[in-house]
Amino acid sequence: MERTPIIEMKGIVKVYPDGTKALKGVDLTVYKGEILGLLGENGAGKTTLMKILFGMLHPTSGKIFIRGEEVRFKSPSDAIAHGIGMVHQHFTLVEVFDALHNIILGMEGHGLFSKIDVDRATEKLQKLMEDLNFKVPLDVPVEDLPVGVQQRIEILKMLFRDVDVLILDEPTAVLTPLEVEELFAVLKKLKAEGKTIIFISHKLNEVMELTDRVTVIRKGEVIGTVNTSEATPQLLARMMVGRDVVLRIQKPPKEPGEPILEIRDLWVKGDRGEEAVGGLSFEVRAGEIFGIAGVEGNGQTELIEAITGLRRPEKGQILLNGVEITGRSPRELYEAGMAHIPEDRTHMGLILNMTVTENAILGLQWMKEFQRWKGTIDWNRAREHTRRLIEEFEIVAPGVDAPVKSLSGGNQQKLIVAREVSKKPVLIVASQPTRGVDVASTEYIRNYLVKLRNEGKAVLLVSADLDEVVQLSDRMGIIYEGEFMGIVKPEEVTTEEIGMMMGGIRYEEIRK
Amino acid sequence: ISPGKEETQTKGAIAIVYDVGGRGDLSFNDMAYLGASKAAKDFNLELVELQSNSEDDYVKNLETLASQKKYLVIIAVGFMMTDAVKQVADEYPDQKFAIIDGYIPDKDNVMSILFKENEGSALAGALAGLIAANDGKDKVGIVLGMEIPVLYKFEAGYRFGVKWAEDYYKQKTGNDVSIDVIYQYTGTFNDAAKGKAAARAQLAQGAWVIYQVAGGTGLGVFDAVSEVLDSQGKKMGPPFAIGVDSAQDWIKPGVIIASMMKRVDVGVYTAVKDAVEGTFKGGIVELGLKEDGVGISSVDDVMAMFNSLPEDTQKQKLKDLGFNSKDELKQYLEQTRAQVPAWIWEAVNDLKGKIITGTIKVPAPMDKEGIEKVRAAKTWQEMMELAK
Amino acid sequence: MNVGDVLTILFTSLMAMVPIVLTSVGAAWSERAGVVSIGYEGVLLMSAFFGAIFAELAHNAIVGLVGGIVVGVLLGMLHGALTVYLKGDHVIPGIGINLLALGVVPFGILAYWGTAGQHQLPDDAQMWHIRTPYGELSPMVFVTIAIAIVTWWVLFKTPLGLRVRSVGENPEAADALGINVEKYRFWSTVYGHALAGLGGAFMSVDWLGLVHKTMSGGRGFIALANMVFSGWNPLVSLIGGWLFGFFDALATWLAPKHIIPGQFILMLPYIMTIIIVAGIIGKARPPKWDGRPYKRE
Amino acid sequence: MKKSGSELLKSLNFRPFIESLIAIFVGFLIGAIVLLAFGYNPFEAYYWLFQGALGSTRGIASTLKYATPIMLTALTFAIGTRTGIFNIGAEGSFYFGAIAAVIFTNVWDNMLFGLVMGMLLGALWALPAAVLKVYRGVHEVISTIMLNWIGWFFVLWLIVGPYANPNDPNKTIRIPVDARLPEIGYGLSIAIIIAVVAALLTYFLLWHTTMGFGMRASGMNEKAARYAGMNPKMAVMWSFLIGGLLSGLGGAMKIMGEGPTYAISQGGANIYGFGFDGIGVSLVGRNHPLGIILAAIFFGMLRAGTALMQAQAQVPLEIIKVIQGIIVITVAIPSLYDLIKKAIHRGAAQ
Ligand SMILES: Nc1ncnc2c1ncn2[C@@H]1O[C@H](COP(=O)(O)OP(=O)(O)OP(=O)(O)O)[C@@H](O)[C@H]1O
Ligand SMILES: Nc1ncnc2c1ncn2[C@@H]1O[C@H](COP(=O)(O)OP(=O)(O)OP(=O)(O)O)[C@@H](O)[C@H]1O
Ligand SMILES: [Mg+2]
Ligand SMILES: [Mg+2]
Repeated sequence: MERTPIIEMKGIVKVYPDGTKALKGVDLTVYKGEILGLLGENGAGKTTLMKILFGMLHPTSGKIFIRGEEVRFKSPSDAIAHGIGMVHQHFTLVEVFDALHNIILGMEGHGLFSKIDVDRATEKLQKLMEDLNFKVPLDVPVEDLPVGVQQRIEILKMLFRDVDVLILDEPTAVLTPLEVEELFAVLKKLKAEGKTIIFISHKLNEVMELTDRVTVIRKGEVIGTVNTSEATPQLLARMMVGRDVVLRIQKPPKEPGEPILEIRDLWVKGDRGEEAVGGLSFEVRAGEIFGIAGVEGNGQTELIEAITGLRRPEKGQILLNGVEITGRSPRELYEAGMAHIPEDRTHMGLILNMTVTENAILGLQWMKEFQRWKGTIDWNRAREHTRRLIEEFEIVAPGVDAPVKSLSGGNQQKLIVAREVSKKPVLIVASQPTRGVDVASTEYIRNYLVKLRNEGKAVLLVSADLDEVVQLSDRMGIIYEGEFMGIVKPEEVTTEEIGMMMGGIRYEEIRK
Repeated sequence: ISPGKEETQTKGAIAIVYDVGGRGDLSFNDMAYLGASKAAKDFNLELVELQSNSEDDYVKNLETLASQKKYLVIIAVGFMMTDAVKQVADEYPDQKFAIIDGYIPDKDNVMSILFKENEGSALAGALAGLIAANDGKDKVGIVLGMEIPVLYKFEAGYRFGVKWAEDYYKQKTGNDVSIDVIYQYTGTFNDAAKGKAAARAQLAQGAWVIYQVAGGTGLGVFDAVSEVLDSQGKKMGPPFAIGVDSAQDWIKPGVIIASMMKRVDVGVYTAVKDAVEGTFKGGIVELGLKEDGVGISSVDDVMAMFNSLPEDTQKQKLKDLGFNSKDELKQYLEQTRAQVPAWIWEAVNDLKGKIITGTIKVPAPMDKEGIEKVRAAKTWQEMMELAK
Repeated sequence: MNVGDVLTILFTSLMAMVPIVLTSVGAAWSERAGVVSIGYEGVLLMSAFFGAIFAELAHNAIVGLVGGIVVGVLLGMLHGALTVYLKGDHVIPGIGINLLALGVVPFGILAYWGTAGQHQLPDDAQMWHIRTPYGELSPMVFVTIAIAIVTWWVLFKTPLGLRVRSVGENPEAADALGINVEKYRFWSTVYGHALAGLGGAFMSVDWLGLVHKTMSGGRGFIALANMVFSGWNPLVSLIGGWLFGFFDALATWLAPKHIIPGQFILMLPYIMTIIIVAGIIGKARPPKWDGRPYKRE
Repeated sequence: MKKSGSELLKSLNFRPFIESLIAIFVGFLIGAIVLLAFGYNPFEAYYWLFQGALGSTRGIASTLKYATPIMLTALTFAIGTRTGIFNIGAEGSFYFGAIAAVIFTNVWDNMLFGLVMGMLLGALWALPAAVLKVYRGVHEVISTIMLNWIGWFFVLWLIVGPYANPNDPNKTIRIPVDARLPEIGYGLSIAIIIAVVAALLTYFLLWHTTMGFGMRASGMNEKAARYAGMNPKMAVMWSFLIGGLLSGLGGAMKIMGEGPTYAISQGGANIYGFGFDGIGVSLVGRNHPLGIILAAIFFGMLRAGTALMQAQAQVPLEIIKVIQGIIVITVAIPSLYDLIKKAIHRGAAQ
């Protein structure tokens, strides 16, 4: 079959102003009507390449051809004019605007000074949503919407602009399995309509399921392109990392010990005063990983915040090592032996404008270890500590005094894990620990959590990645609207059953 | 030194240090400049001017000049420089200084030039009070700048004049009048808008003549009065404003009936002259009505002030005002004054004479307590008691 | 207090609100686009000065107002170039502009008119006013109200406003949709300063009919407070600016009564502002990218 | 010890310093053009500027004297910025520090007591803004601007009324001789040393204590600070209070350490404006205490040099202000450094 390339990028080099050589001469061909997967470790250059294609960045050198014609994009509007749209890894939404205004921004129609024609835009959007079979509320500020919905808005934004090529940078990182399924359905539908899609993901099974071909990038260079039908996850992982990657986690059986964390009839209110958590009770034992699975927005965030002292519960009790800790401050909780890997790494887990060292002792600053006199911080000791963490966890960082934002996402996440573990906790609360992290780092972090469990620590794991929960957990609770539909051992249930529970059907009812 | 030899070469230098108000404060800085530049011209001297950015600059500026050891006399403008002059004068005993408004009685090399603003203000008060009484009004106003004790002398003098006017009017016509003084410290010397609002409020509350003692803020007072005239389709008052410090009448002819002049220019000129002629003496020089150090502006005073402006400025200003010549301006000023009956002007003159001869004394309170007493006094005689 | 007094206070406050409201509205627009400036004090002063020159040269007050706008535009371009294109700090240039004005205006008054510190505008360079025995009202009062309303409408109802707000909230998002962030930010800055320029010229050619070397009197800063007070909303800025003018006029009217020491009367507008904000308005959220330069790479 | 010294040196970033120097240089260059345009000789003008500021011991003393109060008010602004607040309340706290010094040294004539009371009242005047911010969410720009004005009129009332000097009503009562700050020479008191120490302590607080770490973290990312067990609300409180304390100290030392008056002048003429100047100093010093020391001295130089620049080069103060304005504006452009570097590279390539 003769295929026509819709996009050809030739010899793309990108050197960032700070001297980072992100791309070292990349060639990329995308054929019309295909779904191309783009794979690579954190920092390999995927986003950079796509931003260049979308006109957000200018290549240092190299050429881009669209439908055989050479183009030079000054800004994204040029790319959009050529039918190329991009959904960014970090959402680019104006949080205070509603979905409608986010979508029509820049394409409002009529003159700049006329009243925005809300009705016409709504009509067009309604039709788009009907075609794709998904819904978003158009008149709610997007900051009040769950991430899954936010992402749909991002996609709608591009489709509203009638693009032919849709670039999706790690679209599934924040989605639940159900949402991923829905997204894939949409993407397949778009493909059937003749649209071309470039899909970036760290999840090999997704790439395997969705794409036609896969291009793998490592350290700014193309390693190769394979037809998905001829590839295996192992092959792709090896291409990405340059070595074999263990995709299955080894988890020896272990008898759990004493309960470390006990939750008794916990009620927590959400930001808008709704009952986010409605009377949860469970326990996490020493040497056990307790996973919480569920569609995002079912109270996981509020639950974790309540446990880690960031949100005051309405009623109920939380016990750590048998001591009541309800309503204690985060600092007291750390001192009592709790560590927390937060779900929002860039906004909560790290302070991006601070250095690696400062981030490495964030929350540990009161420890005697870092104080020569009480109340002061001895940065030399802190640097020592940071160097140890970097070494032990194989974190790639330009230096201990470099700003932490110069670390790749995977390494940032590793740093958080390293820091939290260095608190020598008895309980680790891990929320989305591998979100957006490449395969190698994912492997590392998952193995580390298992190691902690093997050492007898208690791990509370919340993840939107169902595979992760199933693979790692000794027991798991499936949460729906703030309540557990069931607490089960992963090996005792099927994926379908879990899916039903995530949809709000109680385990007992399924078993009947 | 033989005078009049080398015309082209200046024969020396004098220096002047302005306070933070600087040139254009419409007050003692501008008047000091007037005197100094006139003296520089007359005696063929170089004039060096230093502005002060803040009060911290006084010592620095004076010291910088003194250390150059080339000035016949250094003139410090404003009471706020008193301590600075004392200090620098001690450090440089051979350097002559003159300070305006600052009280330094006991140094051979410092001439303190003080003004009896209370006396001049009394005339302003008498003028205002009589205009009001004559028109059957019972209120006059005074808009002041920041509440600082120097201004108490102005307020007290004005109050005194108004009370004196009540008495005079009664004796002249047999009618009892009681004229209230609406007074207000606007808290600033720099905000014309604030002065305008204050004057507006006073006019609304019945003030018939307003005396402004507020620097740049006072410009708004003129504007407010002129607006009221406009709204009545009048070109000349009453109501009137009274200017301060210099003969300000030319700023808004027709609106300003007269100004209370404080002849800082004369003081400065005298100091320079004394220094040039070798008759400079340290100590206090106090200038009141008697010495023509203060007074109510005459049309000639106003014209002299006007003439001190650059040629171009004069021409432009005449054009702006709609006059073809200086004479027209002069006539207009005279006409403005004619809105007030001659007996009033004579009465003001009468008061002036009595103050000069010393039969009448005007209080000059120095602090809050003092001004409170003046405010509480019921008659000018009572106030005069306070002056003793 | 009788009707006349009430009218006096009302007229005084309406006139007093003009420069504050115009500056607040302009600043609100500029900050909605993400550009902070604290140089409005200097803009007011310089445009009061240059506006008067324009008015005199043309013998027309409206030309003076336009001249004020031009000065605002130029200073806005300077600020925009520094902050938007050169990615400089947003606060420093304002300090510089304020200093500049304190040099340019006194020097300029003396150099241009030959009078030190002040200049009175001739009648033909002054704005026509509605005259009443209780005070005057300039057409600019209505223009100001109109500008506030229109600016509000454009900001919240039109594509232009949507884009402006988007570059102040999330320039990345706007950029990704092909909106030229720098262009919108730059011209928003210019618009903000232009309104302040109009406000400054109003002070000289319209309200007071004079130029004085320090006539801005802190209004640039009051306007900024009013902008925050309004929650970056032009319509609320209008009300806030008038309220401030009202309390100021009321204080001025009360001052001669000497019920309490004058200094305490002078505090009234400031105290009222705090009370209103603390008691009624409370939290104000600035645009998310306010004051932050946006760089793509 | 040696190691930590070099570590310190390494941790300091000299780029901002060099950037500022370049910006200042460019500012002087543009200023020179302005001078030329008005018919003044820029070389002569600048010569006298530097001569006045640095050419003699007396000049240096006055440079440092000018630098003292703005150093402290700049620290106030910097601490605010580092904690994520735009605190322009230094002005008000400065007034209260000054009046506190006057009042309390006359109660008990003791230098330390005066300084402490200055700091306390300075902090006290910052308290309302802090409380309003933390508990009512009132934006600090409103509260501090309003508080500055309220404080101004209040202090004016104190100056003219209760604390007016009965012997010389043009100022307040004086600081008793024993309570004045000792003089180093040429009118320079130990206030400058205290100010520098305060800057160093501020640096230490912000970068070497857990409290400062908490403040900076809160300023950059409140959510993360809370997560890390810090208390952002208290950080804001402390930022205001310590800021107020420093400005209060500045106000107190302005009166206790600067002759010849050792009193507040009527109309508050010698305590006005330092808070606003501090903002510029802080920004030019990149909101870093060590940068602020240098920036304050730089601003002190500009002011100390004006007298000779006026007297010898006959440049009027207004033009000097224009030039200072230009210099401040150029300092806003960090990329000036890059622009110049690029231009040089391009030049070299050709
Ligand atoms: N703005 C920037 N300035 C400097 N270097 C950058 C910048 N953005 C990216 N880089 C560098 O460019 C390289 C490629 O980054 P890029 O974002 O393209 O990676 P990626 O493949 O998308 O990674 P991830 O999987 O983490 O999203 C990395 O080494 C990164 O450090
Ligand atoms: N200002 C910068 N300077 C240097 N590198 C940067 C900068 N901004 C981003 N990067 C680099 O860009 C790369 C990707 O950035 P991006 O923000 O996409 O990562 P991320 O989303 O945190 O990572 P992940 O995709 O794994 O979640 C990272 O490797 C990061 O190091
Ligand atoms: Mg990426
Ligand atoms: Mg990434």
